[in-house]
Amino acid sequence: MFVFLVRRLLQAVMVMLAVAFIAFLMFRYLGDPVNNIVSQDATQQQREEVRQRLGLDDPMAIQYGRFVINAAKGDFGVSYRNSRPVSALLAERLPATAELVLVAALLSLVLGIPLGIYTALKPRGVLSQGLQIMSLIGISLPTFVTGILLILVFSVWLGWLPSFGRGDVIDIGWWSTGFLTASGLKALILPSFMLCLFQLTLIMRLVRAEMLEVLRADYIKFAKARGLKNRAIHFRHALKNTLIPVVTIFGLQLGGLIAFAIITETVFQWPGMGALFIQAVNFTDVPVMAAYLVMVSLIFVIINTSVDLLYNVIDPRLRTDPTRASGKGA
Amino acid sequence: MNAAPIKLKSREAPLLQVKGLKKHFAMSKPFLNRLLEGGEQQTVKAVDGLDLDIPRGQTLSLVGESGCGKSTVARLIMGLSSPSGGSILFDGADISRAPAGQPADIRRRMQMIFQDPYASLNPRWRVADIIAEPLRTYGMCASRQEQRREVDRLLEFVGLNAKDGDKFPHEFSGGQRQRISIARAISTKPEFLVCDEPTSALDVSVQAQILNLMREMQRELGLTYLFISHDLAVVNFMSDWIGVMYLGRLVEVSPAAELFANPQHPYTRLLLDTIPDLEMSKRDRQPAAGEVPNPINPPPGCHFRPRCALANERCRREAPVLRVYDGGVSASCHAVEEGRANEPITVQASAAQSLRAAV
Amino acid sequence: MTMSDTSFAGRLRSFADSDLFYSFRRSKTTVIAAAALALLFFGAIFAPVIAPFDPFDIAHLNLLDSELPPAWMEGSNSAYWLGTDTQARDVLSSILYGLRISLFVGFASVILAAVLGVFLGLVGGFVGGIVDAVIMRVADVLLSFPAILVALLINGVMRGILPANQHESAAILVLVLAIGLTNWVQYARTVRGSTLVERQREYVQAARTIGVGRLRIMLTHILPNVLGPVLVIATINLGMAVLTEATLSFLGVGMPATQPSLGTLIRVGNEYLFSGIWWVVIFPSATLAVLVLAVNLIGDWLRDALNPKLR
Amino acid sequence: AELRYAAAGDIYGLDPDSMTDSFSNNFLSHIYEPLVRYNKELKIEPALALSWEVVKPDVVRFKLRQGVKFHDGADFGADDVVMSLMRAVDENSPIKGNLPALKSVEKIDDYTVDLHLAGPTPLLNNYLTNIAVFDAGWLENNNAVKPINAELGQEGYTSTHANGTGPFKLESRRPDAQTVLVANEGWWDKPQHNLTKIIFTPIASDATRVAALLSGEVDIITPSPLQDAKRIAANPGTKVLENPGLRTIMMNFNMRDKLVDGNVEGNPFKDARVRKAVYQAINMDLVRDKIMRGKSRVSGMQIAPEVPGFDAKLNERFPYDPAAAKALLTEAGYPDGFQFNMNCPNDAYVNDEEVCQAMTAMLAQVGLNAKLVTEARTLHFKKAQEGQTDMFMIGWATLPMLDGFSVLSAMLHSPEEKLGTWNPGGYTNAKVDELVKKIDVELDETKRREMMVEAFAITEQEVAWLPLHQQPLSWAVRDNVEVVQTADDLLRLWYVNVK
Amino acid sequence: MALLEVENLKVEFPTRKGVLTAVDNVSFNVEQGEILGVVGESGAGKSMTGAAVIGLLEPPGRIGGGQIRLDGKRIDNLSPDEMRKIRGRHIGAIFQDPLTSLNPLFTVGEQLVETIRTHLPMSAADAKKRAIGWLAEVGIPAPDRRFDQYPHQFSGGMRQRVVIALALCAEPRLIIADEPTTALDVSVQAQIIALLKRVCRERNAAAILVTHDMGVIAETADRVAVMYAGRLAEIGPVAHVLQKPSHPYTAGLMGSIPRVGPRPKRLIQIEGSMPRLTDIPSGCAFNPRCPKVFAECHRIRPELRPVADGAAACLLYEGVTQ
Ligand SMILES: Nc1ncnc2c1ncn2[C@@H]1O[C@H](COP(=O)(O)OP(=O)(O)OP(=O)(O)O)[C@@H](O)[C@H]1O
Ligand SMILES: Nc1ncnc2c1ncn2[C@@H]1O[C@H](COP(=O)(O)OP(=O)(O)OP(=O)(O)O)[C@@H](O)[C@H]1O
Ligand SMILES: [Mg+2]
Ligand SMILES: [Mg+2]
Repeated sequence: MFVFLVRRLLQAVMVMLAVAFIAFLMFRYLGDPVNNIVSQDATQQQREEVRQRLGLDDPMAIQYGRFVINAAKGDFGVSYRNSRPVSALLAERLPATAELVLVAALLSLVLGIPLGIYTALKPRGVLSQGLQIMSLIGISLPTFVTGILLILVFSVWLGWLPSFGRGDVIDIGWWSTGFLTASGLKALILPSFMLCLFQLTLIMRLVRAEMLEVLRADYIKFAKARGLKNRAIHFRHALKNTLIPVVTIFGLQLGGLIAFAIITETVFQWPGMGALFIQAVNFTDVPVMAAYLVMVSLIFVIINTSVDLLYNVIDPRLRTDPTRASGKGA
Repeated sequence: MNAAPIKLKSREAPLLQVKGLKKHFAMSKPFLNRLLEGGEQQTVKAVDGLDLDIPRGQTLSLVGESGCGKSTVARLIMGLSSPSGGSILFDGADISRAPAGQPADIRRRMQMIFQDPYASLNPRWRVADIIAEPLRTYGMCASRQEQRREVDRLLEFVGLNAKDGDKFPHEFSGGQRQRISIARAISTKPEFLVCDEPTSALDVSVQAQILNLMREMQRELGLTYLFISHDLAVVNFMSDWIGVMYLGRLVEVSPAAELFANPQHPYTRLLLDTIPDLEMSKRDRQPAAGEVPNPINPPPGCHFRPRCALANERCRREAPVLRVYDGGVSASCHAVEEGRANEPITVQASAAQSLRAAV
Repeated sequence: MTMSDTSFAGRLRSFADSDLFYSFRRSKTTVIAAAALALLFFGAIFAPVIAPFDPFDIAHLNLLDSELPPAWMEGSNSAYWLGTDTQARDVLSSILYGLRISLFVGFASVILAAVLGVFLGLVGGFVGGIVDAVIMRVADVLLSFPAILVALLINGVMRGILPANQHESAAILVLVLAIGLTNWVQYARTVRGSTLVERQREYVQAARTIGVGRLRIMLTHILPNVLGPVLVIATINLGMAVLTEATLSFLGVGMPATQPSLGTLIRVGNEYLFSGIWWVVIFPSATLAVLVLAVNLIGDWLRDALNPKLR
Repeated sequence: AELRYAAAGDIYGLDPDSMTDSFSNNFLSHIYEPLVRYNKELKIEPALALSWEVVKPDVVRFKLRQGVKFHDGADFGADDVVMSLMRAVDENSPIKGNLPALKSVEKIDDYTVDLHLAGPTPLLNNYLTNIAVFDAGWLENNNAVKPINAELGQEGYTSTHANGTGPFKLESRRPDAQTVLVANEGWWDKPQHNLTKIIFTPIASDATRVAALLSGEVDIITPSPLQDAKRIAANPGTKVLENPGLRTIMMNFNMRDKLVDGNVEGNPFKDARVRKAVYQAINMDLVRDKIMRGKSRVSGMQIAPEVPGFDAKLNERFPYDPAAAKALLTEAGYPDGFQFNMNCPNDAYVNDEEVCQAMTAMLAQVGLNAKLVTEARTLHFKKAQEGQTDMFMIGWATLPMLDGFSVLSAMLHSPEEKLGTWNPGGYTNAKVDELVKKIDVELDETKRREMMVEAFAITEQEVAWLPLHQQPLSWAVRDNVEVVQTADDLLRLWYVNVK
Repeated sequence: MALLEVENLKVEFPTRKGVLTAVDNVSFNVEQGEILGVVGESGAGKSMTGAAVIGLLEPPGRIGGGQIRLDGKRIDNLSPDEMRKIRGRHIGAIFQDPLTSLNPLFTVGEQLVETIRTHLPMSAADAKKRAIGWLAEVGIPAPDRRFDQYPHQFSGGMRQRVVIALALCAEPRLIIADEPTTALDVSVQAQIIALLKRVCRERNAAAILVTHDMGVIAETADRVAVMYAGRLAEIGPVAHVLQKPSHPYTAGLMGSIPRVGPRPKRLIQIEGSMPRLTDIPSGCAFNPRCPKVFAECHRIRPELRPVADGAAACLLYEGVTQ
């Protein structure tokens, strides 16, 4: 277990170094932040001054090294755009994204698993087939179009739900939560639905496929031969085995949710990290972009590690040797 | 190491000689685990010092429980994996370090037949292409026509129709597929065939066909076989010599008739006892005790000791070596050496207890 | 036993007789999906021939004709069946040409990903050792990173490497690379898994004992036997790739407006959703949805049909 | 009344000295005030200063308003002005370029200060409209006398707190989500608004912003996408406010020795006839009618009518005439046209990408093959400035100067140390250079204007740039909101009334 | 009355090329406490017969005709729920592979207790006691410790013991064992067979033992049924069938088994192989391979006729003349 965590830690560090490196490679080509900082008619000399102050005239390798060293100390530098420490900016926006992603993830599980089970147990039912096709249509449209359509219907036409923002939030320490107010909860509905749509479909289809697979397994046949009740067979024996791949994919998809939050947050003006990242891209706010990418990769590593640990809970075969979990499928 | 146990009837040198052959698989944990958790490198001694001579034109069979290393021996001889020690001489040439297929002029003379007739033919290839592959690889045919003629001949030789060459393997039954494998194996006109459980996936009625075919081929083509099986009855039908393997080592090598008539090693006796007797129906046979031990951690001394009724202190301490006895029999057992095994061994005694206490 | 026939007609006949074709015929949705897909392909491939206008021929655009509604509506010009956009481009023609680009990006990136992934998976699975470890660690890292972010990164780097004045012309290749390089992992993992299994199969051992070379074994023996799942992944990924391109377009790094893909058309049209010029966004979106839906349905079917356990 | 206001982006922070972004600065001018400000007509009027006089050519004396209080209750006085102005031009200040001429500020008495300048500065007041006045004591107490030094990584107190003299006080702020202002009851000026509270929300997506207005979640949006005007107007309860703005959109020509992406030797754009051919090939009326939905103001000059230096005669465009354009090209030796690249931003101006696309189509009709590249503004302006384009689009509003000199000095003067910063194409005319230098120090308003018109006349004759139009301001509000729309596209909520 | 009566059982698979008959008109009885061996080559329909009896034919497979009676009561037409109550409680089953028969995610104890409590009214504590008793019964040492272990912690032979315990723990009177030892090592096979024999005897349970290993049959079964191409070729007491087979197929089969002892030059071999279900010849299914074939064999399908102590389906015994 200890070894497992150490290995994950090393892996995490490597991933983050690589991500930061790629990020730096890329930023050089994203545009020139200086243009966004000085006023439009600033002189060449003023531009040079700014460039120098930001350390942009140093070679890439030095900039990268500096970033890595500072980042190790938890200092991601200062946003060019907001003149505030990047860590503060990210911390400010973390709750919004976290809550959005959490709700979307839960929604996708809470809806996806039962629907998947249903369609697996009744594969030929009209409702099942309808659900299957519906789910495919759901992922056949780009999410940004879905988002705008949701706004059009539920905000503009029906006026039921807000079209943007988080509603009222309540601060608990540095964490701001929208879970405790009616408007906050209302504001969550559309964005989290848009965000979860893809994962929902995925999980539903995955659960269905795995369930069908598991129901064909020998131990299910043997369970039937023992005369167990259908309920026990489906929901005890089959479901638990189904959950193993679902957990993997879910873990991987959680990363996807964070990334796709970029689009959801843009469409719904959700004040989270994704929106911050897009602003940073538009502004060439290098420190913010780099910190975001590094932080997101850290989150992924944490998620993946937790998923692997979760395996041990579900699968006794791994308890003795958690490294076996790393052989998970895509 | 002792001298090769098989006393040759002719003065001719054996076609295949295996000396002190070893194959150890490293089973260690990843580097990081060892670094942080300690623990040394573990190895599975799949083959652990094996001596064999196979005379030209004869059949030597290897029997033994699952995991005792039979297939590994076959793979080592064919060059499919490289030995950790020892040597393999084919017709006097050392091929123990040569990879499969090389050197071509020697490897061409040795071929292999596999266990699973369904898995040993590439399902996407036509039968004619499968059989022609060795011909092509060793450049044995001058033209495509010649190649095709040769394939047709081979198909008919193994009892199939020349037209079957255009079909795919899935269009054949298991027995027919094994015939195709055989046709492929003999296409290079080999002198030596390694057969790793060639019939264990087949039904008895088909098994009989294949075994008969192989015997005929031996007669007609003068082939030498290394035949691997876990079925002693099959081995009896096929072999001139039988080697009994236990956890990577040979425990007994004898002429076939001798082995059945007069088994020496307690393990051989145990194996013989597992053969159900068709004539004596509903007999309450006392089954062999215990399960195959873990090859990662074989007991010190004689590996068979935990299951052996004759084991004593010496067996615990000292690993026995293969000794030659009368009648071409050789066995590696302290009890045999000391003459303690001459009484009919009662494996049953221990077996009856361990039926309930088997771990 | 079926007679084997190597002639083309014979193969066709035996295909028509095969289980695959039978299960295809039996699944109505799949047949409809395939028909829709064939139609879209036809439209894309023959766009230069069947499109009423050439949206890239800017010299013939006349702003006066911009924003005409579809032909059945008032104030339309019957030459433009699905109306025109703000640049007076014929929407139908734009869709056909956009489809061409979307499909190209989709196919090319899927092929790139598949070729790369299959190759790396084969090599990793067959050679093993360090090579395998390196490939799989890189794959792990990529896999634990969301596709659009990776695509964004690769896109950024590619743009940086190319000289500035080629960005526009290379945009399509950059996208193909970005999406392709993001998606190879799935293929590599699958192929590696099957290769590990196939490698142990006796037909491979048999080929080795004959002395067939490694590369030859990989290509002629193992490859054909691991392609089934690859085909399934490729089909489903095709839909994903087309959508990814659209999403990247939304994030401003997709195809430029001068050679719009379906995604770009939707991104641009999206701004007109409220303004009454709905046809510039609805038609491309519908086309995209039909395309992805059809591809996914076929992929679904293919997965079931090729899965021996389900038969 | 409460006003819910949505714009396309959030302000960058709360410290007006930390950024040059005009949107942020404008928003902060509800909290912080300058010495002088623009009124509804964009004329300069006293704010915290009551009056000013030029004591010497390089010294200007300001009399300050008395009885003004900061939001925290502190009194306003000369010390505050001294500290605020020096803070703005501090060595590390990102905005020191906004007040280039200021050398020092001298306190004469509690309500009088002298500004010492590098030389005669005719545009001093224009510059000052953009400089916020802080409370000296508050800055000192909060360790914020120096502008925020980004490199040190400290979080400046002023970027999260605000204390000005303006008509509104900061109540709360969540970046990217919501900034709430409440009316300042003790404002020195007589309020022309009836607001008690302003709830400001950035909404980046155009569609979402419009949806928010249509669904009644906000009262005013800026900008409102042109294409949605019809929909908003048709919607009961909402209306669109549209006027021509100050920002003039124009195209720059590469006049260096070679084209970046051409198919001919040398650079045809060095020939004024070629530039004029491009000019005449473009039908800006059609662009206005179609792409800008009739809302833009076609322009022959690089500045808008509101900007000093404007001249109605010069604002006449050369007529759209493809035949003449072709003739000019033939005359210049390019009967079949040639290829070059053209760069446009796609997120900087109203329908920027569409305008460029339409232009390429029009240019194609006279045989010119413009290879259009549209990019995000960060990439676009980087390339533009580095001279990696043959033609690029830029919009110029002359803010905060609000004077033609801004264009002359930055875009038409030959590239030099402080001048010609936005002349990457390399247009040079000795006469223009000479005029620019004179205008810079001319205090006489009439003479300055004459010289400016003269310089513009020259550059226009030579087609130094290709002016296109002034882009429209487009805001949308709920019917009950009365708002003054000024040409600088800045929302001054202290003129807003909600019925 | 026999415990189990199978009469003219037909198992069919509808495919697109028509309906395949995997089990064709098979009839046999199993008496209380008797072990009936079912042998035959791969694909002969042995497993399908067993699956039909326990009602676990996998779709699209279905019973296409005939009757199955347990204690004289028909069970082939019961509703799924009624059949479920029979499974485990009255008919138990053991399958070939002990590795895959156990759910890897539940402890052995959980699976035992679950089965016991499904069928027998019992408190959890009692069920646990009983489960541990069963583990001991099948020869698992330290059963109370093993109770809480997962299947992967058991060796192959021990897993098969657990499977046997699971099949028996609701005390069924009939066990269907479909190749229970094929996946096991030679030396373990004998142990498992011995165990099966012992528990059946002690509990007076009957068993249908499906296998293609004649040796296993010889030492286990009371009677043996030989299947060929979905049909019953011969059925009778073990000694009789193995030593003096009536049907030419059985005779061939016995001859082709190599034996220990003096070895023949050739094994007796039956030419060809069993036909696929899609092209079973008309008349006797064995006619293309039969050494004693005559014209009528291609026309008339033989019925099962009493021969000696058993019965065989061969025209030789129907008085049809050559
Ligand atoms: N590649 C390998 N890595 C590690 N261990 C191996 C490898 N190949 C074989 N072994 C081990 O070597 C031992 C001998 O295996 P081998 O396949 O030779 O046995 P066998 O006698 O052929 O058994 P069977 O009858 O089941 O075929 C086994 O314990 C096996 O686990
Ligand atoms: N789903 C199916 N569709 C069509 N035919 C099937 C299906 N399942 C089984 N069969 C056929 O039914 C026949 C009987 O199969 P069964 O499993 O009973 O054979 P078996 O005697 O148990 O063989 P084995 O010894 O290989 O287990 C076989 O010919 C098989 O091909
Ligand atoms: Mg083996
Ligand atoms: Mg079976």
